[in-house]
Amino acid sequence: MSLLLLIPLLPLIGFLINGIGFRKIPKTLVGLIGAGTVVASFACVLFLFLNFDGQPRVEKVYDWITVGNLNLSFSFQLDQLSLLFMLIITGVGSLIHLYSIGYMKHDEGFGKFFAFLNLFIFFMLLLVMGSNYVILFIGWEGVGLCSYLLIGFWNKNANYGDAARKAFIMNRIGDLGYLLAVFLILTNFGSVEFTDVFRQAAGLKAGNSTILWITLLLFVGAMGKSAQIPLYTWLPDAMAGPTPVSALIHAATMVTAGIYMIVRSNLLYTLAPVTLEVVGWIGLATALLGASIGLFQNDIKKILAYSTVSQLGYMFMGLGVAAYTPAAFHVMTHAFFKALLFLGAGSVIHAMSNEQDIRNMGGLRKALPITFLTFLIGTIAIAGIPPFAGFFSKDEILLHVFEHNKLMWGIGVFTSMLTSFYMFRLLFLVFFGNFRGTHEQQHHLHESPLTMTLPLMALALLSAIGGFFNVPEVLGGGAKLANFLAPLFAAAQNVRPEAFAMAELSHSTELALMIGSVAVAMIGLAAAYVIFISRKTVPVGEGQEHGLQKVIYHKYYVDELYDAVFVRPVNALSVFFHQVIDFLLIDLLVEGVGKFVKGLSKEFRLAQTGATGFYIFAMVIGIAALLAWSLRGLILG
Amino acid sequence: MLTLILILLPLVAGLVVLGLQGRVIKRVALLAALIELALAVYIFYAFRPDASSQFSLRYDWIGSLGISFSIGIDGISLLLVVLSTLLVPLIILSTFNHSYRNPSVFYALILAMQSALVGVFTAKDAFLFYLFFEAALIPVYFIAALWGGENRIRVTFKFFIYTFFGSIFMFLGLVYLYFQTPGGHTSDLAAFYALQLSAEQQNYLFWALFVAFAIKMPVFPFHTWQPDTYVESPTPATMLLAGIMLKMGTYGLIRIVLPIVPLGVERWGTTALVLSVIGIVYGSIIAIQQRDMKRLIAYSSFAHVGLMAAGILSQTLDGLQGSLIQMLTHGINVVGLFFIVDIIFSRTNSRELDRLGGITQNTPNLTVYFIILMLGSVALPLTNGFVGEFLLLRGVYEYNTWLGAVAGLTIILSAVYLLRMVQKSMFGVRTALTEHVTDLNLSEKLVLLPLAIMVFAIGLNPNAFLRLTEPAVAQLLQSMVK
Amino acid sequence: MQPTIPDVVQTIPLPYYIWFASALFVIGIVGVLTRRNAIIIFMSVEVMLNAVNLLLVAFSAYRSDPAGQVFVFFIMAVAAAEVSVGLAIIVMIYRNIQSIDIGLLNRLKG
Amino acid sequence: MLSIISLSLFGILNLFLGFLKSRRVLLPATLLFIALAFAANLLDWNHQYVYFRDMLRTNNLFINFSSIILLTTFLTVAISRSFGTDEEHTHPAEYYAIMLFSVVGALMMVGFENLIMLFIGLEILSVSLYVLTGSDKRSLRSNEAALKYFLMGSFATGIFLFGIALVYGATGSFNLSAIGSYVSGGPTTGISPLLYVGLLFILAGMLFKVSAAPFHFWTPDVYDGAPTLFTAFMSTVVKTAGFAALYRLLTVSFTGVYGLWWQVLTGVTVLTLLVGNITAVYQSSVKRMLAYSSVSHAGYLLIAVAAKTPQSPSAILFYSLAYSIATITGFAVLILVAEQKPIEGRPDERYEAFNGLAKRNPLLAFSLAVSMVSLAGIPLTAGFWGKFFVFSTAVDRGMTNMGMVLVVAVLMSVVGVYYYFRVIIASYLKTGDSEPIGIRPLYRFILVLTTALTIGLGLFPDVVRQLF
Repeated sequence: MSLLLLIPLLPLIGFLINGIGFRKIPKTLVGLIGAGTVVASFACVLFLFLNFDGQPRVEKVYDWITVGNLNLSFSFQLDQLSLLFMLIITGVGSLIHLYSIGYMKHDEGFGKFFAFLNLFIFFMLLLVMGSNYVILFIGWEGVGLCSYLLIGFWNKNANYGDAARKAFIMNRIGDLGYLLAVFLILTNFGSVEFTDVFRQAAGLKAGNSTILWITLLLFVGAMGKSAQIPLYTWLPDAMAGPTPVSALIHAATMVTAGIYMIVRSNLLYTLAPVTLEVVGWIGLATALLGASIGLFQNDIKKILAYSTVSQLGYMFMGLGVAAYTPAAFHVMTHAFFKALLFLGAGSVIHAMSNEQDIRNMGGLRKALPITFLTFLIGTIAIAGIPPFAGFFSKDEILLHVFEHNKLMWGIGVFTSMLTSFYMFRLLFLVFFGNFRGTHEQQHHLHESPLTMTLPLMALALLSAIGGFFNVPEVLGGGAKLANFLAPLFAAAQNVRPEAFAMAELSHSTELALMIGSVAVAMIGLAAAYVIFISRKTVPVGEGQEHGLQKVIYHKYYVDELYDAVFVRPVNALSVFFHQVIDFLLIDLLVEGVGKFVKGLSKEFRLAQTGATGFYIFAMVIGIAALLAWSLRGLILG
Repeated sequence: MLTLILILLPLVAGLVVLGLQGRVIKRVALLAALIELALAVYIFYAFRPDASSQFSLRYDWIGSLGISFSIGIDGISLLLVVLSTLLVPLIILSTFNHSYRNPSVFYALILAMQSALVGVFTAKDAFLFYLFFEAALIPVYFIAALWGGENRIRVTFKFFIYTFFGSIFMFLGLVYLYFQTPGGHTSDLAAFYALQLSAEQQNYLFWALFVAFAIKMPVFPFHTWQPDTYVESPTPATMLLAGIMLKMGTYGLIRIVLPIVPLGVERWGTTALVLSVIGIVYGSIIAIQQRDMKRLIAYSSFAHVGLMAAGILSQTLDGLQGSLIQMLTHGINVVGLFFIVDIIFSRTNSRELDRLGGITQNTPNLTVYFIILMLGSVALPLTNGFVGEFLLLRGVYEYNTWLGAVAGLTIILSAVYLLRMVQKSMFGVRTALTEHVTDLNLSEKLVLLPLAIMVFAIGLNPNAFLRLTEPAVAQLLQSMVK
Repeated sequence: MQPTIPDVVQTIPLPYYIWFASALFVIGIVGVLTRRNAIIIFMSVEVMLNAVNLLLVAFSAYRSDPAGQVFVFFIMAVAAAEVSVGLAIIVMIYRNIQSIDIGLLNRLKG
Repeated sequence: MLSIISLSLFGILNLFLGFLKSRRVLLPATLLFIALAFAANLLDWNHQYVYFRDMLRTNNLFINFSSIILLTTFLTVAISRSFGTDEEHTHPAEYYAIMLFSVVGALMMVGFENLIMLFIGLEILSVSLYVLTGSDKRSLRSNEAALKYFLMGSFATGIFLFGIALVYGATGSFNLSAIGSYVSGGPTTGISPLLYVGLLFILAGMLFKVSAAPFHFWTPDVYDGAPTLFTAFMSTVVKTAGFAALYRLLTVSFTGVYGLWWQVLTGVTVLTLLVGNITAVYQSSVKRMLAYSSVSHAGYLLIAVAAKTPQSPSAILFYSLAYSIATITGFAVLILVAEQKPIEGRPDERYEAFNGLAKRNPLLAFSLAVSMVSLAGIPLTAGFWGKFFVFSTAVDRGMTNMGMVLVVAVLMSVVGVYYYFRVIIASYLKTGDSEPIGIRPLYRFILVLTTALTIGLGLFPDVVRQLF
């Protein structure tokens, strides 16, 4: 068996063992199997990565669906992109598994949790390893399922269940778009294999309408999975799941599937400039929206969730300007620091006895030193302050955006400031100032166990140094990642070089931009410092917001809007169809036929009067009618 | 010969069962169904994957009229034979925790039903087909009407009359076709296929034949008998109806409508397809707000079958293959779901979603099976539902892009209503009814396990089935171009 | 030479017979329709039968074919049988309801 | 021919047997007579004879029809128990004899070669039935039925005779083939208008006998009022004989003017189907429902007559056979069920009387169900093939001609399912409180026999059909 096959298989085995034997296998063994398989998988990936010769290869497992000329095979593709993502998934995945052993220790669904996590890793690996759009789709839907299962993990709470369903259904909306795109691809290219499709697509002209539709529909899929406007509202709600889930699925890996998919299809997107424009602007809008909502949230995980939405928007903005490598790079760094932040938040929640409202926290840096430190690193990283990871990736995106459109860049930078502000707001409110919780909570405050802090430290390290994987030349770096990924974009560069051509910016401009964005981040930091440290402001309580703040606190009422525009009408339609169309129209018509016959029968019966005279009269009339009808020819001549 | 045994075995077993008493009845019935399954499995493996009809048998039944007792199995038949022989033992097994009045009659009727179903799926003579088609109606009507719920008499009678109404027009159409055959007339389906009918004839015939199958499936707007009947019938009857019987409709479309009246399909296919697609969306939307689990699944079944019909009417290889695999899939999933509803009902005496909740806390096994079957129904990749829906949607999409897109809404809507059902019944806070629900017992597991295995077996290796049906389907489509 | 009966019959043109018989027949029908007394109705039927007889005889004479007259005998014989049964029934009714008005006979209807 | 003579003799013999003290011997004797006549009838198989100077013709068709008539008579007699409500006033010997005589009339109607013979056969049958209808002398319903039947029947006879007279006037003959050659020679010599009028009058008379709308009004009332046993007899024997005669008359003599009577018959067929089936829906009495059902079946049979294809005789034969057997079964069960719990001294013939029958008497319920299913024309019963053959003739004739009729027929058979199944629903799905009904062995045997025949013919229609 090939090593490649082993990579997804290991977590699957873990899932099967834990899934079938849950409640029977002891917890320690569950943790060992759950984390062990992923670690082993990571080892395999690492081995492959180290032995990778730069030549992509496709490995077929078996023919899955064969109908006529349509052949969907189960096959895996090993190339730079899949390797990068496999590394992130199994690497961050391993750490989060490890973290979960500690975090979920007291949960009765421990085995179930690990089974689901392993299943998620399996599907996520399928997603990035599949060599065609359909295998990608298997993973795509599979991770959606795991996300559903894990958001609703604590199934006693009906709200969590609703959140889980919302996530699944919104993803499904996107999936429909994706599926239609697959049909379009099949119709036009006769295959869904990446290699086949791209080979044929390379011969097409930019602006081709088919490609436009394909890319737009694929992007609809990405909207759902990667929580872009308008399909983003599920992600903040998805925080109902256990925190490691938020870290792994809803920050580090699954939500970046859309970015993966677009990077994978970079050739198609490059051929569709219109779509790219759409992607860019939607990304930007999402980034701004997410960041702005993040400003006033009080739930620690919600803030991080909106931050994720915002960062994903950033990545799409990057994709929109054909900055594929920076987007992928940002996926990586984001995986590090966002996972770190979530896990840190988890550690805080753990310590606070499941308290998530930052208004009830404060001054935790003494009680949770490791958590604080690592969280701090994460915050700096996301805020885009050098030399931490976020700075490099974000800056590179902004650089490309600047090239592309100055307005976009301006908004992007503004968003960056907001990011810095709300992240530091979070940091300050949680770890500085005085403790605002109950006595009982204060009494229980404690640093998390080693299984939890170890991953935090590892991720903190990565967040700190992650940026150095791709240091731009202007800072004297070797742009290693860019070089590594370069072969992926060769074809796209070939068909439309202008999309990639960077007007050689002077180094000084480049540096100026960098300094500008750092400065903006610092402004955000400073503002947060002034408000929350100097003035010791604490966000107001529920229902006391005013004006714009209130609108933003309530997430611009988008959920309510969707409820009013989609959910209620569909529910009303359901009742209408059922009660009115089905019962009153169709069924009444059907029953009406029966009733009509019955009624007719009643009338016909009346003819049977029982009077002999009438009967004979009817006979005579009948004969007369027969005569008249038959002999009308004779009578009329 | 083997085919004849397949048809007669359940009938004979049914007669034997009629004479038995006590606990042995269930076992004999189950045994007969299992033997039948074993035979079907043998055929499955002995079957050569080509377009020919195998295990054929021909006996001049009404020689003077050219009506023969002609049966045989080709790929399309095989799939449905496998479906019926697989489901019937499970349906019988699913009744092991119930005790029905007059058990001997009950099981005899189930076995008789199987006999008729296998007959429908293997008949190669038009009138024989019609005969079995009608004959299948009687046992299930009686099962539903004798052991059903409160309104059973009215509801099942409506069902009976309605379906009879549909099939009698098919009968008329078949008689007409019979008189179009050259010479001394014959009702061999093969002879019907060879007819060269004018477009006008085919237009009429299309509706005469289509309505019968449309009611059976049912296709919008011929569906109003269905939810009531499913709800009022005892669960085994519901399983038979939804799991196997409605496939008689889709099978009929493939076997009768497409090859005999291709020009009629060309003229009216789009209309019928639009109706089917309306049914998908319409049924799904109605399902969203249902409170009764059985009714919910009934509407979901209605929606799913619309997709199958649409796939068949798309006259594409993908659509037909998809609908075939979906027939198998839908049978498995819907039987499983109905059984789970039955299990819940047997524990809580309720199917009202509003009154249930939190069942999973007592029943990990049930939850797992429920979720597996639910996932199959929402067509998650690697489950059986995905294969069918993917091919079906692609078939419809090839036929018409917009119809394909609208039909695709099923992907979203099915998730909406099925997740709601799972959520409201299994998750959340326990209610007074669900406080003491017990988990699956052995016989229940024995029913659900094969179903769950099939969910993944088909999902992972659909080619095992697609391979069998493809030659026959390809030939059928070939013949339509004549 | 005395004229034969057919000759005598033929002194009147055939259409006259037909019209006359038809008129008689219609009179019978009208009688049946308008009367409520069972016996009178039955007598009207007899009128109808006699119209038929007349017609048959006329045709028979004009065609010189005895079959028609033979038929008349049969009709007469059968009518006699009918009368016996019919009167029996009427008597039976009368015994039960002391009336032979058919208007009273409407228990069976619907 | 032998059957006609022997039956006449047996009838007289039966009257003599009535003088015997023991009435027990009557039933077996009558059955034996019928069986003997049946056997005698078969002797002529595959021979063509013409009797009495072209008055009667026997051939295989005659034998087939008369066999069906004799079979149904046999079955009817076999389920007879007593006539009337009390023993003292009943005269079984007479009634058996009258039944035998009426069968003689029926056979004449089947085999006539001359309109005189048709008239005589018709009258023998009718007059006998007037008597049988009124046989329950104490019952006002029976009286009323008899009088109605008698008045309307004799009126119809008048109409019929007038028609014959006119046809005679036009053609100069009562002989079927002679009329036939006149009619088919029409295009060259011209057809007298008298013939058209005469044909229509004859048709009206015949349609009255087979109870086709709008000449059907007597049927429900008479069937309802007559003792159930005779209702069974009437609704089967008369129908078979009537259709045999109608078909024979129209095809042998009037093929030349098919265009004329085809139109009339299709119109009447549609009307009959509609009236019969739809009116049956609302009935609350099973007996009356079966009466209307009898009207509706006349409609189906008329389809085969109107289609007039080479397959029509066999279709009519098969349909008559299937219909007769099923109807006898239905009435047989009705007799038992209705008499179990009389209401106000009258048999309870409502649907409710059948409630829970399956629990009490599984055999009765099953026989009844099979007969109803057969009447409804559902597959695997004889009735299905009957409908099949009848519809086949129409399809064979062509959709442009018969399409409309067929659609009505098909729709009406759905309506038929509705009212026939109500009986099944009552007996299987509803619960009743009565005791099981005791059934005599012969009765039980007859029920099993008819049920087996219905199913057997449903499975292997060719067995009989090869003979037709």
